[in-house]
Amino acid sequence: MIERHASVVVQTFVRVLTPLAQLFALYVLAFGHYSPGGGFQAGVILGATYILLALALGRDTLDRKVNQPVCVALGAAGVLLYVLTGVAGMAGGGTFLDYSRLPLPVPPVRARYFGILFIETGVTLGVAATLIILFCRLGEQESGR
Amino acid sequence: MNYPYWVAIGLLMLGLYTMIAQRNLLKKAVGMTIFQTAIILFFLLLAVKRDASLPIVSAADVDPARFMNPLPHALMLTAIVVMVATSGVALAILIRLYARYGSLEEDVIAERVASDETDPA
Amino acid sequence: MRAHLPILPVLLPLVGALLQPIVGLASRHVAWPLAVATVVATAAAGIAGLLDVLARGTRRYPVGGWAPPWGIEVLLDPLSAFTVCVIAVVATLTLLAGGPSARTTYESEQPTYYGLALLLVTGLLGMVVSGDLFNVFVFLEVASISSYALVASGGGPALAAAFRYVVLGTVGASFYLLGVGCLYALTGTLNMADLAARLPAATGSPLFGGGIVFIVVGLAIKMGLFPLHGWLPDAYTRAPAPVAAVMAPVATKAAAYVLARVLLYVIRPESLPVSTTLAWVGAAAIVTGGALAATQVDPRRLLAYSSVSQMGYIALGLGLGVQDALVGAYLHILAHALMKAALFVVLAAAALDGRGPTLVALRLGSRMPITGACAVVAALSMIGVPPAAGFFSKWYLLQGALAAGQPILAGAILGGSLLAAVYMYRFTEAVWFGKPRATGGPPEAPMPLLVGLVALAAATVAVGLSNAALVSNVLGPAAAGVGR
Amino acid sequence: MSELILAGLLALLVALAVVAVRAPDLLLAVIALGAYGFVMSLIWAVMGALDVAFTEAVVGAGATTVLFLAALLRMSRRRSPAASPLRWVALAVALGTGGAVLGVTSGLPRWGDPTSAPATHVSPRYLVRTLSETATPNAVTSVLADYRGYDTLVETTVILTAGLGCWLLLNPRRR
Repeated sequence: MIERHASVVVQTFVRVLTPLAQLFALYVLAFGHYSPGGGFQAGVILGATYILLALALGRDTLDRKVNQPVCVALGAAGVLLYVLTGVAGMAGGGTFLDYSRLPLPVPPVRARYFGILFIETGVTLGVAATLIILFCRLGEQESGR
Repeated sequence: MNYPYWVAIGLLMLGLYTMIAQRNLLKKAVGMTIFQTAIILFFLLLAVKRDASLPIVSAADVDPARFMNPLPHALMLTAIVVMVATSGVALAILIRLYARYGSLEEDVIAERVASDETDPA
Repeated sequence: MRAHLPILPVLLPLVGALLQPIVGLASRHVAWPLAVATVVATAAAGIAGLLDVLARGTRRYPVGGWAPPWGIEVLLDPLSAFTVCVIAVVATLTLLAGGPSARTTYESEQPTYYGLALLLVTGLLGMVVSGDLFNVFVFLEVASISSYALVASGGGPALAAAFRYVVLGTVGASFYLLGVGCLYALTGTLNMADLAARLPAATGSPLFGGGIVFIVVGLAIKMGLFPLHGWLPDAYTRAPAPVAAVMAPVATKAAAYVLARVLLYVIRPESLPVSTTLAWVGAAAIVTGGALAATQVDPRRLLAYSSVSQMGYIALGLGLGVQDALVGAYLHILAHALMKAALFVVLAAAALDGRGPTLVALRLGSRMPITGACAVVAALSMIGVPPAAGFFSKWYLLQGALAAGQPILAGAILGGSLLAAVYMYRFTEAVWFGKPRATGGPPEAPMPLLVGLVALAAATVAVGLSNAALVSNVLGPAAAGVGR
Repeated sequence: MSELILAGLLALLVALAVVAVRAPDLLLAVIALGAYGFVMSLIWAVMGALDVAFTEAVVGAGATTVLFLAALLRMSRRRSPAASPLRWVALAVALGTGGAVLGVTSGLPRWGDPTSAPATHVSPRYLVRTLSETATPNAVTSVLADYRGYDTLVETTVILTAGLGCWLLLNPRRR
């Protein structure tokens, strides 16, 4: 069982760090166009903030914040967002995943830029949700069985 | 000088040896990770161009010889993710195995599985 | 919609799989109907794709609108369209037939089970239609990881089998990736058509031979080819009955297809001794797998070793590489998928009736006459009795072996049939004869299981009867086109 | 200079791999594996593969280690010291494979050669046109998310598959 960490310093630090790390995840997601980074890294960082919460404040805190079946469904929804972006390209007359045909009021090259942003958001959601599920399930205590 | 490839080959052999010779299943999973990263290292070595910079371009129509090859980078991002996914499932199986058979040693588990199969509880 | 036919066999099961956990939040009872509807739509798209390809020729679909080799292309030609149909149709029937069995095995976890099963189908179909070697690797991993989890969900002994499967499967996938890396280092491209154009100029490099050997070894592990079949018998024996019924018929076929694609389309087979070796390894697999199957007491393990033997036929046909042998190998992909699906569904029916995992305890003939009759049809096809599909695929293989001047390989094909007669006789005898043991359940299997099973058995005979039309319209062009 | 750093990191990498494989304490092995992943990510950063290095640092070294540790909490840290009867087979397989790869690599272009096939075919387009075709300066991002976006969709699917698999296997209500 992962217990709440005894030190108040650690607890407070994690409470402050968590939102900042989540903000950083958003930055990594959005700035992947220009610098190293992107959906996967952002998703892992976002997922890791929840793991950090569990490590510092105990599993109970995580279990209060995370509804596991909803989390699995969110992971699937992330991948679905990716697929739907691709299907929107088909609806615009292109092939699957052709972002230049996305129904957006911008020129085709710019539409590709936004297409990448959409799918990276889906990736972030999928990866973060899955990582949380993996951690919840791998680290679950024995007593439930 | 192809010495970085030799390191990749050495790690590949170490990982493969561990996956077969280690009787502890968690060690097999460790060997699996080393084996996979060796292949990723091999692939990435193909992307290197001497005296080239990061594949982030600031102007159109640049000279491609001045930037690293971005294709192996993108492929190996995928391979790393696949590797972690495999590890996750392998660990889940190990947890269940340990909970059921109380051991991670290959031969101990094989013995207990055999008695399970002749006498299904 | 016609423009998108090549991608639909991947998109439909993927969307179906993604919907499972979301819809599962509301109700677990819609999981099975939703899954069956998904694979029915996939099979319909696959058949439409095959008809389209036969009428109008090969379709190349650039995903993302990027022309190959810069983007990834999806390729629908007679061979890939045919394999898509085999996998989608058989998956439809096994998911339908496995429903009652999955309900008792998974209960509230059904959405997760069907999500993984559909991801397995997505992975296999994605491997088949892909025209890009690295893309094949990624789909291969979707199929593999879902298989690992599905096998392991049997618990107990299945966990040990699943871990072995993970280790060997990872070695196989990594070898494949290493081989792709070699070919990439040699040519700078991953697109199959582009590779086929650029490789002939580079056959002298050790990267060429090495790359192909690594790819072939990796795929041989994934298709359970003797002597690299180590993961297969335990995995198929210990997997839950519905999982074995879905996996066993199709999971190894996609790897066999990729092997055919790489050997016959990307490289020229005559340039390497790999093909001849493959034919001899196939012959060894036929005999060894058959002999091992004949000695088993567990019917599931018997069928698993029979799969090792039957994959040998496919490898033998691909290795020979002559027109008739290729037709035989492709027809055997279809025939074996149908009959092996029927036999594993029979075992799922027996398990539902509470019958134990030994041949002696099977005995369901007089209690389940329809199920038993289907088992006999599939068994006869496995042995190679006309007019079942299994006869014709072996007939073409035999013709091919003789045409290639390989009487010993032809002998192995016949010997494999004799061994199949032995082990399928033992199986059928166990199903039909012996004193039926009264158990609590109702006689005969549940309706959805029977529908799927009868369809599989009927298809085995129908494919046999219509083999001439199938060969001249689909498989002949596929075999000739690949050798192009 | 960066040659020296690379050589040093590669030596450290091999040492950590040996520790991870040989350590009798599984906790030590897992920690060593995490350090191995981190050194690997540094090597890739030195080689100019910053995106891969970033991913290896957060996914390979970070997430993998956390998952290994979370799993180890529920298992025994010890392993039996007895040698496996398969070790000679293993040695033969490893040496055979290593020898084969070594033989094959003699055909590789010189390391870092800017005129090799991977450097001159297919990949230059990504660098030359990423700005004009996708408005994205980072060519790795444009290859990953656009030119080969299909791969990335499947890669995300792989992650979800693993998540569903663990979800199915580790349900506390099941045995």
